[in-house]
Amino acid sequence: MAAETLTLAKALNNGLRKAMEDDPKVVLMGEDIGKLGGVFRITDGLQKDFGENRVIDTPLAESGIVGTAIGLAIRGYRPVVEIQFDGFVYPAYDQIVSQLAKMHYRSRGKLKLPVVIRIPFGGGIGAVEHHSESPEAYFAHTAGLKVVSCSNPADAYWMIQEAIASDDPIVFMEPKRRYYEKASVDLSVKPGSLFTSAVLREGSDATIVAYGPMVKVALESAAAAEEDGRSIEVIDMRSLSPVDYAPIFASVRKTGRLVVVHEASKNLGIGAEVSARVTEECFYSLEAPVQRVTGYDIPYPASRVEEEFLPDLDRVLDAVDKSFGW
Amino acid sequence: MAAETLTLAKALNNGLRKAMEDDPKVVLMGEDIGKLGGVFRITDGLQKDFGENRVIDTPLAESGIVGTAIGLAIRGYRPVVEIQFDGFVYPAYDQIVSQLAKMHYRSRGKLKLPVVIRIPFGGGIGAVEHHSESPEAYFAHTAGLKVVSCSNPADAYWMIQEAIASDDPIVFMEPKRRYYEKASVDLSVKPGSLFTSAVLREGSDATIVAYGPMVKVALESAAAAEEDGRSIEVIDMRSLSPVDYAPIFASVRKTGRLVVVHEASKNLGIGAEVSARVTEECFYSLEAPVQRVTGYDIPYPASRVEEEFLPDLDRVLDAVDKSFGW
Amino acid sequence: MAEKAKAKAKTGSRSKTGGQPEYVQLLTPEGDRVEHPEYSVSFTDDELRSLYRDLVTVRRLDAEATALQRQGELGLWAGLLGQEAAQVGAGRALRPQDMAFPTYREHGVLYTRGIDPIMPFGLFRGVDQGAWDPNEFKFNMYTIVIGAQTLHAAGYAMGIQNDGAVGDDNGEAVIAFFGDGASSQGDVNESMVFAAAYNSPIVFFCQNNQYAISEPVARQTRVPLYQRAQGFGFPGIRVDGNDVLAVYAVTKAAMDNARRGNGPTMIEAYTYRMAPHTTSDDPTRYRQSAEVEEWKAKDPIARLGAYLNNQGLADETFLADVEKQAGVEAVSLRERVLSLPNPAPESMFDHVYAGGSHHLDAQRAEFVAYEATFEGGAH
Amino acid sequence: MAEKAKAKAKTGSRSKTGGQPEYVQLLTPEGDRVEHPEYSVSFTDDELRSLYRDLVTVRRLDAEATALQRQGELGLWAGLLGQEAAQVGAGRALRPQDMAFPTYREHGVLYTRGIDPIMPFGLFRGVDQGAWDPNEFKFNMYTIVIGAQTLHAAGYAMGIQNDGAVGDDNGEAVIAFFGDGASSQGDVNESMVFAAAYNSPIVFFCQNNQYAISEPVARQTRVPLYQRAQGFGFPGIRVDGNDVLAVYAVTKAAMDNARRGNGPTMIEAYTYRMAPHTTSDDPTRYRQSAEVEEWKAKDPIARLGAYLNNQGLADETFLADVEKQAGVEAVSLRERVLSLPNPAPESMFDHVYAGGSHHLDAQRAEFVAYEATFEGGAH
Ligand SMILES: Cc1ncc(C[n+]2csc(CCOP(=O)(O)OP(=O)(O)O)c2C)c(N)n1
Ligand SMILES: Cc1ncc(C[n+]2csc(CCOP(=O)(O)OP(=O)(O)O)c2C)c(N)n1
Ligand SMILES: [Mg+2]
Ligand SMILES: [Mg+2]
Repeated sequence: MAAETLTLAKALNNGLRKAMEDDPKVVLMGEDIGKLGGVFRITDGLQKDFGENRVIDTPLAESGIVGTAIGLAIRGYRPVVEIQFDGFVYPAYDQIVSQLAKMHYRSRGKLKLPVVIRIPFGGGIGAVEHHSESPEAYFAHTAGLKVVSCSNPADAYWMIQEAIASDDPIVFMEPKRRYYEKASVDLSVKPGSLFTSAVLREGSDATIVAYGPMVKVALESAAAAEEDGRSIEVIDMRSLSPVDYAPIFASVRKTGRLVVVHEASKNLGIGAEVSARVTEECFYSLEAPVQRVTGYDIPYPASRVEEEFLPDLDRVLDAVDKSFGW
Repeated sequence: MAAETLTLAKALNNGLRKAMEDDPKVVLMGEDIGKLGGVFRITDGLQKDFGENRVIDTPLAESGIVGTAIGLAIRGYRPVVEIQFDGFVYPAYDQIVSQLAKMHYRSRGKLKLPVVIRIPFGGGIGAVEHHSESPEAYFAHTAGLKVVSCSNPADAYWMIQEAIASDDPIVFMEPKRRYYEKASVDLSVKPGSLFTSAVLREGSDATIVAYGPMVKVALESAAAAEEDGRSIEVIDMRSLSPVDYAPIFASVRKTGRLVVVHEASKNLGIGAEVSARVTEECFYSLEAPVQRVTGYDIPYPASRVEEEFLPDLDRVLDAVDKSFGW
Repeated sequence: MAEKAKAKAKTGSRSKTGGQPEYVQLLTPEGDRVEHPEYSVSFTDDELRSLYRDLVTVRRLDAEATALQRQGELGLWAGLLGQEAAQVGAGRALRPQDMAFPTYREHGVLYTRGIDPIMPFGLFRGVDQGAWDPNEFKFNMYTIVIGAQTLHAAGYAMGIQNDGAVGDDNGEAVIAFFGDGASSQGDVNESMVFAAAYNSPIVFFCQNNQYAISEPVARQTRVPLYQRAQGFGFPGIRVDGNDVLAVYAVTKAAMDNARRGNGPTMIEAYTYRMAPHTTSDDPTRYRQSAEVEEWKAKDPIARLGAYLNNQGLADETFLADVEKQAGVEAVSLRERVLSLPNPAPESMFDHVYAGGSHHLDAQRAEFVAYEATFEGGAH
Repeated sequence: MAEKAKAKAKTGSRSKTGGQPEYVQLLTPEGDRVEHPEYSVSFTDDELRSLYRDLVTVRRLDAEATALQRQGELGLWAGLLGQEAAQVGAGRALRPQDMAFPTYREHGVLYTRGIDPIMPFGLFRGVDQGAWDPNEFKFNMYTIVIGAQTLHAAGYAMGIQNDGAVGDDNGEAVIAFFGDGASSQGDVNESMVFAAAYNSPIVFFCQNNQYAISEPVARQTRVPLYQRAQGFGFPGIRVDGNDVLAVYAVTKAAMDNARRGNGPTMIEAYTYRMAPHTTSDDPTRYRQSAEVEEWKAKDPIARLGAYLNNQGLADETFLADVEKQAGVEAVSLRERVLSLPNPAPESMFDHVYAGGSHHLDAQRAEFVAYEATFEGGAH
């Protein structure tokens, strides 16, 4: 199969289709994922092709969706749950952090819980409250869960397949503001390893680490910095728990400077852990403390000010400057 | 009133009583808090004295408890909710992080939500699953909430009163393994400022920061280190969000070494943020990276191994050694 | 055993519509008044006319909002087309001391409470998040997380009881709005548990508009929703949600019942969402236009109009005036929406905490300093 | 309107106890067999005797567990004293292919499934968290978070349907256990929503033991709990939970109904928790001993004993043997509990992830290295 130009949304759709074809135990569950194809159309056409037993429109109850997905997993299924928007995952919180995350452990490995929780996350789409949140740290702090996020169509295609193939519960964070951005996707590609970070751009003067929607901002910042004569390395974390730190440590040992970027609030966001870990491991390599460019420690604001809330090229470059100015 | 020797549990009970006497709008809500006085007897005797309208035994539904507490707050009450154990707060997660935390913001300050969520937290009591967890980081990461934890009877007495007097929603973490430890409490003391950390022991060689149940371990470690000729400063954070960093920065600038201790998992635990912040602010003062002594990144284990999971004197001293050995 | 589950017709109701279970109806789709053994209304002619005016106006304002969204002036709009009678009927049945907890769609209820219809536009335009004082208007902020507000309503109702403000005709009561989809949420069911346990003064008002976005109500329940209440130990009743008279009568009775101390009631207003779920929705993906047409024949405004006409209560002048006034309100609304000021960027740091936070103060200062580095303040 | 909420007696049930709403009963507290128009049992004498043996044994094992806790050998024990008939009746009504989702108290159900009664002791001793394979035993792990397991049960039941393993007498079905307190949880209500929406093969088995720790059932509901089901559109039925014959009959009928494809049923087993909530509880704070005495007269074992005696089915030898065998099982259980090995400290890092985690591997290695710094490995 040749490479195709696909949106991230369509790449996910293709990945889901492939996973369903490969394994009849894969079922999709969620609100409006059937005829409507989900509010973002990620499951478009799948109910038509796989039937109502495999693409299950559920009652409007998130705890119920995740809880019944757990039951289906006990029965031998591999449920892929769609949470309609980031801000609607909280009613399912107990089922995710106390049940799903812990049942493999509780059973001393006798029970596997191959459940994927897909969450369109992040802001920048002009939405109303609860539609632009970044809850990933809540899940990354939870032992027993793995948390990943794709940043581009090519990764989206294989990462969703790998997540479904995983025997562990995975929270799969989808950068909704990038859903309709396009790139070339090789549909014949063999899935890579899900829990690896990727160096997307090499550089020698400073490192930017990002994930999901902010990877694009990181790349743009690096390109802009180049014009100022600064060579920036950009790393896409992809896996937020566990984090593949080896490329990050290697990069920081080389550049001596690190900027972490995410939309979630700064306080106890992913950047806090990255900062702590990198400082623990690369103490003598750091020329400046790790800089964090993040959402502020406020509830996601009204959309007319979200551009000021969200990290952008200017704020990232400002942090790079800060690092150099230390 | 002279000082009395009270358990932390009884100090909380006294603090609640005082708050109820001072303000008729204060109501307590929770499971089994009436006749039983709560499973830890924190509300012992209060229903008898204040009646069933002010000490409200609720149906067994945590989302319901917090959700109706919000409604009572809108009506002008100051509800104090008891969550029976840490592991049972998750069904209320949406009501806490999406409703309670955000309603003041959403209303542009027109609505106040003076709700206190009391959570007995942490392990070390030989309990079964879900009874020994440390969920504080989930709440501290949530803008709109404030999170505090008391470590001793004297603080417990005034901190619970201040929390109730606060016009913001407060998650009040109670160190359940210390409930029955005693100390002298001055019941006539004027409440202090809730969002301040406290230097409990001065020292010059290294700093240990802890909160809740681990403060005792920190103090014991400092005492033991003194025998090795090391002078350790111990700081009780008390407020986990917002954190009063001034004394911590001052201490680190003096000692150059910091160890943070908590029971919660390391990954994205409170220690991650403390480490990141301290490194940002005290970069050139640090002789070694901030050391974190925490629970491991696993679900809280079976009680027969919990002693190995929980930070103790040996592990704290080991971290102090590591810091000195850097 | 299966027959035990069979839906039982509610005693006392008489009208039947298209094979649907029975509901309380006082005005047929054709505009004929019918009697009901339990529920009645006694409106003056002026009151009937003002009901009609409300229905037309809320529809007109809703259309204006949709137009504003299409023109890029709103980020989103959740329309009420088809649900005017349910909302106006319920809203008009409230007394000034009653407290309402809406979803994101109760623009009609809001209007009948005498609240400036611009109030929710901040939320949909994205200049704020629906920033009003629930106590000032006796109308809670819109709630987007499905079902969450029903617990707030139940708690508020507990507060009324604690205040002793219940027990006679001047008692206070609460009305909690939610949709058919919301009935599946744990929170909604828990709110019924609490309301029943404390016998609180609350009415659960479910607008069954047949859909939760794309999902038909059959995905949520296999029996009529009003029967849910029975399982919690309080009465449930279904009303023709496109009949403003019936909705008014049933809601008023339930609210009065609550304020007198007789506890909760659930009302299912059986209606239809004529428009998309929101302006982001594409209903052609999940429903047939024939269905929409069928419901057009039950239009809530047309039927009251027909009745007024039959009764000689609405002449050309009146109808023209209603249209005109609604248009004037719509134009005024539009103008005021367009001039809603954008929030100052640094205001996003306001009101996170009532008691402030030194942490956030510092973050805000940093933000302000950063913003100042850009020439002219913008970037 | 208030009378609409009034509890209606379930059609078909005949027995009445102490002013309580009616329930299905086949054996009176005095041990007399009564007939029921809808439910019956046809046990052989041996089967009746083995039911009795189960009741006595699970009570004896429960007492042993309580003793072990008092002696410091268990961290906690949640006893079933008084609920033996509800659990043995339900458990014996299951077929091998059926799947059970217990709370933390279903030791009797577990026993009747033929599972070694030691299985849950790891959890209560603190050496593990109830580490068994639900599919191996067709018995899910104990669940402590109230109500959570009912959703797992509903999902498992959806899986049965998807597998096409439903529709005739060999179909599979699920039974979900929960308590009266649990009925208030959102999860339990959502599980009923899902079960009804998909018409899944599931039986909701609520042991109403009158208390959720200290809270009487009136704090959760003002109508009999079995009526909850009706609101979701499937049948609910109350059974005398201290009558093992009735519980068996009602459960078997409901499970068969489910396995044949006729959807969910809710059963409320009306019983009493004779012992404290758990060994940590002090029931003298919230209930009168007179109440406990009253329920002693309805003891589930005594009544079957009386019946067997009346019928000449249980002579001294049999009764002595039952006691003796139960004692032997108890002693064996005790010995095996005492020799449950403590977990190796580093085993706490096992099984966090099926697919492993380099992060955790590193943390484990650090832990092992740290432990090794202590002489003799202990500290
Ligand atoms: C907890 C939660 N889950 C999902 C959503 C997304 N969502 C918004 S409206 C809606 C459908 C609601 O249907 P219904 O309750 O019938 O109300 P209606 O919109 O028809 O008035 C959904 C699923 C949400 N807002 N909150
Ligand atoms: C979500 C949650 N909240 C609170 C608890 C604490 N708790 C354990 S058992 C119990 C009472 C349960 O009552 P019921 O459902 O009637 O079951 P029973 O114990 O009587 O068998 C409570 C409140 C819990 N385990 N889970
Ligand atoms: Mg609807
Ligand atoms: Mg109970």
